[in-house]
Amino acid sequence: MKSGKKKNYNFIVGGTITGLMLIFIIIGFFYTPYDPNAMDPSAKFAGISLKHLMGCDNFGRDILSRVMKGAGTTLSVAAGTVFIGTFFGIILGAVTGYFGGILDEILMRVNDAIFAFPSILLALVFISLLGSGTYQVVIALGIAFIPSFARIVRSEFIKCKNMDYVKNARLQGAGHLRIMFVHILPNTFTVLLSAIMIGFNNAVLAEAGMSFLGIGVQPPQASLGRMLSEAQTYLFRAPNYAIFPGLVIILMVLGFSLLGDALKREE
Amino acid sequence: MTEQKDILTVSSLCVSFQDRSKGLFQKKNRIQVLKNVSFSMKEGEVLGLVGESGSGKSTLAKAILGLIPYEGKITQVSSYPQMIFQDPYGSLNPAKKVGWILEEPLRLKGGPDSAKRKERVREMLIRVGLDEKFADRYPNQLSGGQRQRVCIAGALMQEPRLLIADEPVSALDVTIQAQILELLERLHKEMGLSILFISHDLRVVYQMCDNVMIMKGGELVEQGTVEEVYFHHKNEYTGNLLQAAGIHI
Amino acid sequence: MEKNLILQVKDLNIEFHDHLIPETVVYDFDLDLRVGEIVGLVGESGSGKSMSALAIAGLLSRKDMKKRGQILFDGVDILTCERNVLRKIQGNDIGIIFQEPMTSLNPLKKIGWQVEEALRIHTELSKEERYYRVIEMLRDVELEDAERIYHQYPHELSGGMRQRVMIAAAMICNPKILIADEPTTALDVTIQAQIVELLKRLNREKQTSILFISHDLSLVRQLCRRVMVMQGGYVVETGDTEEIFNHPREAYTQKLIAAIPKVVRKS
Amino acid sequence: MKRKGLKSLLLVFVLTTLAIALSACSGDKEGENSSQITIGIPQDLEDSLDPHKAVAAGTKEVLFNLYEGLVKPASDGSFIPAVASAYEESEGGKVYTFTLRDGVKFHDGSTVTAEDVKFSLDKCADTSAGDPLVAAFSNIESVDIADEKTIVVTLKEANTEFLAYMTTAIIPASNENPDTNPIGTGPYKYVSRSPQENFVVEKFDEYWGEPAHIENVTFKICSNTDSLVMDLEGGSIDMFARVTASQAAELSDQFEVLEGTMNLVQALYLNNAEAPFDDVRVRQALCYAIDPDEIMMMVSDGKGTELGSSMFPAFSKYYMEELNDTYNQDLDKAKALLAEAGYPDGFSFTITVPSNYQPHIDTAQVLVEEFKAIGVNAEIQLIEWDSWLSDVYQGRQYQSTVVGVDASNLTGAALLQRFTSDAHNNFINYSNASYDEAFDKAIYSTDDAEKTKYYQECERILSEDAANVYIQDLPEFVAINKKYTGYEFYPLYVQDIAKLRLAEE
Amino acid sequence: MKYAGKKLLTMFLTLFAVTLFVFLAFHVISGDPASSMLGTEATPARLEALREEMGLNDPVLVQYARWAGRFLTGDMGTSYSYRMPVSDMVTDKIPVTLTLTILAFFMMVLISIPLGIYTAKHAGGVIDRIIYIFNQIIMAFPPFFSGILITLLFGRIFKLFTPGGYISYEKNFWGFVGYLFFPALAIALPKAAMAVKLLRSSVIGEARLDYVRTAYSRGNRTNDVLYKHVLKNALIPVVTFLGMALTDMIAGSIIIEQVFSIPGLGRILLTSISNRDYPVVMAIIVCISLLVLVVNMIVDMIYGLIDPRISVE
Repeated sequence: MKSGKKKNYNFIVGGTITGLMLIFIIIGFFYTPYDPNAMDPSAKFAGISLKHLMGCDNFGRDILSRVMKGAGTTLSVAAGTVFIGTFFGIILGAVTGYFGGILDEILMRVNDAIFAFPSILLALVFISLLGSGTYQVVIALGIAFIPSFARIVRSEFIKCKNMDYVKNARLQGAGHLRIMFVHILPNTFTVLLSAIMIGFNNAVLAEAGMSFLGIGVQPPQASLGRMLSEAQTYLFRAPNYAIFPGLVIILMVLGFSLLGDALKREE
Repeated sequence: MTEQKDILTVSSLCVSFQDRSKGLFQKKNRIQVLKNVSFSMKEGEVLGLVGESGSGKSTLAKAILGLIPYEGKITQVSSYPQMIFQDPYGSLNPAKKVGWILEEPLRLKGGPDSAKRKERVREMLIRVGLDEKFADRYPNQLSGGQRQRVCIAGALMQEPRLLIADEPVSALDVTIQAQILELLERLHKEMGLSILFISHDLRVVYQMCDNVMIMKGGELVEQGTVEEVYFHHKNEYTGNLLQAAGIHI
Repeated sequence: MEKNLILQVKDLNIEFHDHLIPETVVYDFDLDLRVGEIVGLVGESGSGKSMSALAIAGLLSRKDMKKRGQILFDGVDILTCERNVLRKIQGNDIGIIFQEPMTSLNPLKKIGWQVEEALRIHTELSKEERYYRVIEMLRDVELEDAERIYHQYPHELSGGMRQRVMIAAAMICNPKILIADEPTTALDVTIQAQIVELLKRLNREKQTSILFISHDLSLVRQLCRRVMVMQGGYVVETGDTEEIFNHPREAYTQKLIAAIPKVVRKS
Repeated sequence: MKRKGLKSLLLVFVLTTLAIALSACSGDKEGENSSQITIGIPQDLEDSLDPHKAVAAGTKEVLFNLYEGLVKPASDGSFIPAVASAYEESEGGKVYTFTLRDGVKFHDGSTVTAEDVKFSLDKCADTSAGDPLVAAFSNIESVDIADEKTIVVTLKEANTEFLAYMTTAIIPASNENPDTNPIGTGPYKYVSRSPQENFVVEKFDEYWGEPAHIENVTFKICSNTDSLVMDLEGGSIDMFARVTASQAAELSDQFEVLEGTMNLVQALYLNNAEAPFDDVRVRQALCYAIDPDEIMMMVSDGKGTELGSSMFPAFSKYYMEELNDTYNQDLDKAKALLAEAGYPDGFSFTITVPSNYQPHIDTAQVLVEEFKAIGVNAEIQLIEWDSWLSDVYQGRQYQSTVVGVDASNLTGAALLQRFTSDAHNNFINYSNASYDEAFDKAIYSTDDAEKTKYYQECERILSEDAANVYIQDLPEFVAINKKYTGYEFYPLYVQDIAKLRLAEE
Repeated sequence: MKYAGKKLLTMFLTLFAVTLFVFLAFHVISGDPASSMLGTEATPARLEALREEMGLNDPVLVQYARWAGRFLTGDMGTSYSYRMPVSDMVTDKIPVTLTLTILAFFMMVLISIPLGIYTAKHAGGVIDRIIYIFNQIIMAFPPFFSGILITLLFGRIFKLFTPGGYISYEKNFWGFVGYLFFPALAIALPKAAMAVKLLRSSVIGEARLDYVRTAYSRGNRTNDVLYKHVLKNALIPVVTFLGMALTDMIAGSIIIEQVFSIPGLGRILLTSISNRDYPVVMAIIVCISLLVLVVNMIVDMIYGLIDPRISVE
């Protein structure tokens, strides 16, 4: 197919960007040039230099270390969110898709309700319920992501449940659960995979949005969204404070979306 | 031949569907798909069922297999009849290897340990005329004919007494079709398998079946041996079918 | 060209180019089609019969399809002529109908609009004149209540009716040649017979030569006077239908005929 | 036809959107005929506009220009006669007699009468709904109208500072809904408001005193304080009080930056009822651990004034600079105190901070770093302002919090009463017998020097007892476009717009 | 008609579920309107008196019933913090958010339809490759970051608009719409990028189907086949996306209103939440949810118009 070239072109570029990002973050877990929260009054707004590759913020903290840690937080929040979204999304989608009937009707109405709900408010409610912090953000976003995954899984299950191999399995005595999770589920993996990629990107952007509004991760812990919102004030004096976290978010999301595209064209 | 006992008897079978297209509140009328169908099948017999699309032949198959609700009585000597389908692409799980697909019926029936199961799978593959190494291939790597052979192998794993073949060869080319029919014929002899052979192709039915039933609009309009039905048909619709298929006696 | 020779295909070769390695699907295909003649093209799937038909109808895309040889129609070589010249012939002089009536009609457009399309492109008739021509044509293909069908959508008709609409659309400009690519494969036996009768009648009344492509030998025997048997892209045998059926010369033809289950008294 | 139609449709669309974009830049500045100014404020007046019911500092700051009391605070902290032309104190500060200034008009044109004054004062002293609107008014015995021009206010007990409370606004009795339709006697009168967008006032021509200079004033809500610099430089606002030090540093020379103090006590307020802060040694250890100069360096480029107790320099009479040195940073002493108190290797606690005040969040982050030096692990918990009010301020369920406490009026009591054991707003649960005793003496002394001595006594106790970890009085930077001049700082949290005028006048 | 009836019923049910959920949520989170109204001068006695007066001590469900009862008769109640009738506050803010969202929606449609068709027609070409990369990058931009960059670039450097210079529609309508141009662009860009990709793959997908081959067989020119046959079919999945994108934009505008300091529904929603100003929050939630559900209904109707198969169901 013509687009064959573009596909593995995506795969290569997407793979390298994501690979670099993951290395960048994994290093960040163990080693950062400076303690991300250590303040150095003399280095206030220090520009990009060999000592501080990305310069320093208004507290004289090394931006590179904070971005590494911040990227780590954003990544783990996004990963946690996608995990919750996918896990419950699969269960909800499988049940409603496979069995249908009133159960499907009710759960789909609940799904629409959550969809119609501005996710920011949902997060706010959870945050005030459980207190703010990384875990609460993960749970809040995770729940907000369940409907979209459930919808994707449900449509796949509806498509597969009428296939002949499912009838065959029933004739051979396979139970409903076995059919759902052993027979049908593997067929949804490719669609699920690209949905996870897209979900991941939305989770990264949502986390950044929430910490931008100040309800996400708490200071002094670094989070890319919060750094961006604080950097707005110093945009002229220290543009690097805004550009680097923004750049890291963009690279992370770009890497994953290219990978997602490459995988989607796989099937 | 000893008096063969009936493997399957169907008496006054009716199946109807809710008409979904009407609104939430209007009175629902139910469409009659099968109108009191009755027949019986002998052990080891190949019974043909001919009808055009929408005549209800697949619905009958589903009722016998217990996949849909019905009124009337269906008695079977051995339970767990198996089925092979028309579309080779839809009847094999694309995400699994052929070996796994064939092992599944054994796993479900609490078959022996996995080594013995793999052995049984190899045996069956050879029996349906396929090489052993097909076990670790994926369905999409097989041709139409090969996939149909795997379906037959899968259906025979649990050694059913009754096999329902719903248009098994309609989607295949003529030459491949002949090979599959010949395979079914051999298995029927070797295993004493009774087959309910559903098809719209009168020539294939003539070659395969001992007796045949003609179905139209959910009713059996004619039954009998292939000779009687093809050469001395009583029902006018049967005549049309024969004439349309270019069978001039 | 001879006086009543309407189409001449000389030494046609078709090579696929979009996969990595080029793959030839039709080798040295020759055909002489006379006015009012019905020729059968028989072969199993992958034998190249549809490809040849599509080439004759000028529907093979020029980019990834390397074609050698000539298809002469009325002094024009369809393989190499200007696109607008080809467009003047398509739908006007050469009509084509396909196997899947379900997908060959645009689901969102009314039947009347689709049947009328060739008239809109090739004639200057007014809206009313076109309407009458369509109604007349719909009745000609034995569709009662043509007025109602004119305003209906494809999904509201049965398979048989849809195939009649396809024939009407292809014949509306009274083309000299009608290519029928497996027109009855998806239909029931009784309707199949009616469509074949319809084609015979149209051929008689309008002297349209028909190229009938099928994998069903017994069907071809009922309709065509001359038949060409194809295998793996080659024309294996060609000649008078009854002659070939009774005394097949080539091994492959013999195997094909033998594979048709015979209905003969067993006793 | 269809394709051409589609193309032309798209073309029309493109042209309209371009036209809209261009019109964007033209619609900037309306005519400059009447003098006008746009002042940015960080929060909308999400409050009642009735001066007696308004609670938020941001609301009172603006309403200062619409309402006046019998007397009015001046920028130097003294009181000048306003609605009352004169007043005298008699019987040792127990009875105050005010003579009404004649010809003072309300914004609706009606003249101020004695009844209006009595109505306003009685409304604030009314105890039917539990406590009175103005806490200090519980000390009022009676308010009587001697004659058309004089009002006599009698107190239960003498209080030399009572005059400060007479700045309570005088409003017309006839106004049925003061909450949304403010009518007062101030230099500016209310025009209109649009929630979260602006609050518009204009010059009140029949003002009794020196009329305001600028005709129309628009208070524009800039909730995104981070984009303040852009708003100022972009020209959408002409002035903004309380920009941060770093924002001020980024402004071009088109703006003049005036420096004053916020007049509030920023400290790490400790919940004295909760372990470990019930132990004075632990509190003192924290005081020794911090270095206010480093905090000021980080948070406001070194600006701001260090504080040692709950008093700031604007109250020149009572402020004691020497208390700043009660705890100069001494990590060893801090560790020793911790060991003595039973925490040899430190402890951990949470600092709850309201999320809408960036300077307090920044200070908290510096404190976290400084406490690490003595092995104390502090964790920041940001919560919404409203949750802070109900959980921390009223509910007192917290360990420590960083906020700035301001004075609601120009009395020493405004800052110190809060720490007496029985004070309803004693949110740090501080109770110290000698403190209560010193405070009572200060309140009831009628001699100013004696009152100052006892107030200072209170401040020394707070400092030595380390009731809180005192840090600074935050600097206040007012960025104002050079087109305007005349801004004056007040010891109170107010913005006096009447004083502003166009520079070239 | 019965189809619309069913839709209205589900809409009402969803609205009921959403509002009940919000009401319950508010009673769970800390802080309440009384303490917010009294601020730092609250004394326990005054707090209690105010709570009693506002009926906050009644059980939650009673309060909800009271609110719902009044709301259905059109009385949205008065805002606790502004003391103004909620209806005045909300009604003059709805046009702001609505204009912003609709402007962004049209920009998205304006950018994505021509680009989508062009890249599909010239699939694999150089321009297609460039637009593809450009799309990927724009989609990776967090909306508020693109907001900041747009303000910096167009506001300060090119001076195309005054940052923070929101002009209300009463004063100068075109200035109002003009100011909203760039925030709308910030919202529209990422969604437009997605729409281009979706439309492109949908057009390419449809062009492979049989009915397109039939169209060519009748002598149609490529453009005729594209516009008369393929486009209408290809738009079906895009309509669903546009419906979803519109609802996302309404939520997205909350953040953009913050970056461009636009006094729309989003800003009031955020401040009212922190002030625990229930009547205002409930009114806005109902407005937003109603808007979302109406949009979904419109999408379904458009479906019915485009695809005859749907309306029969």
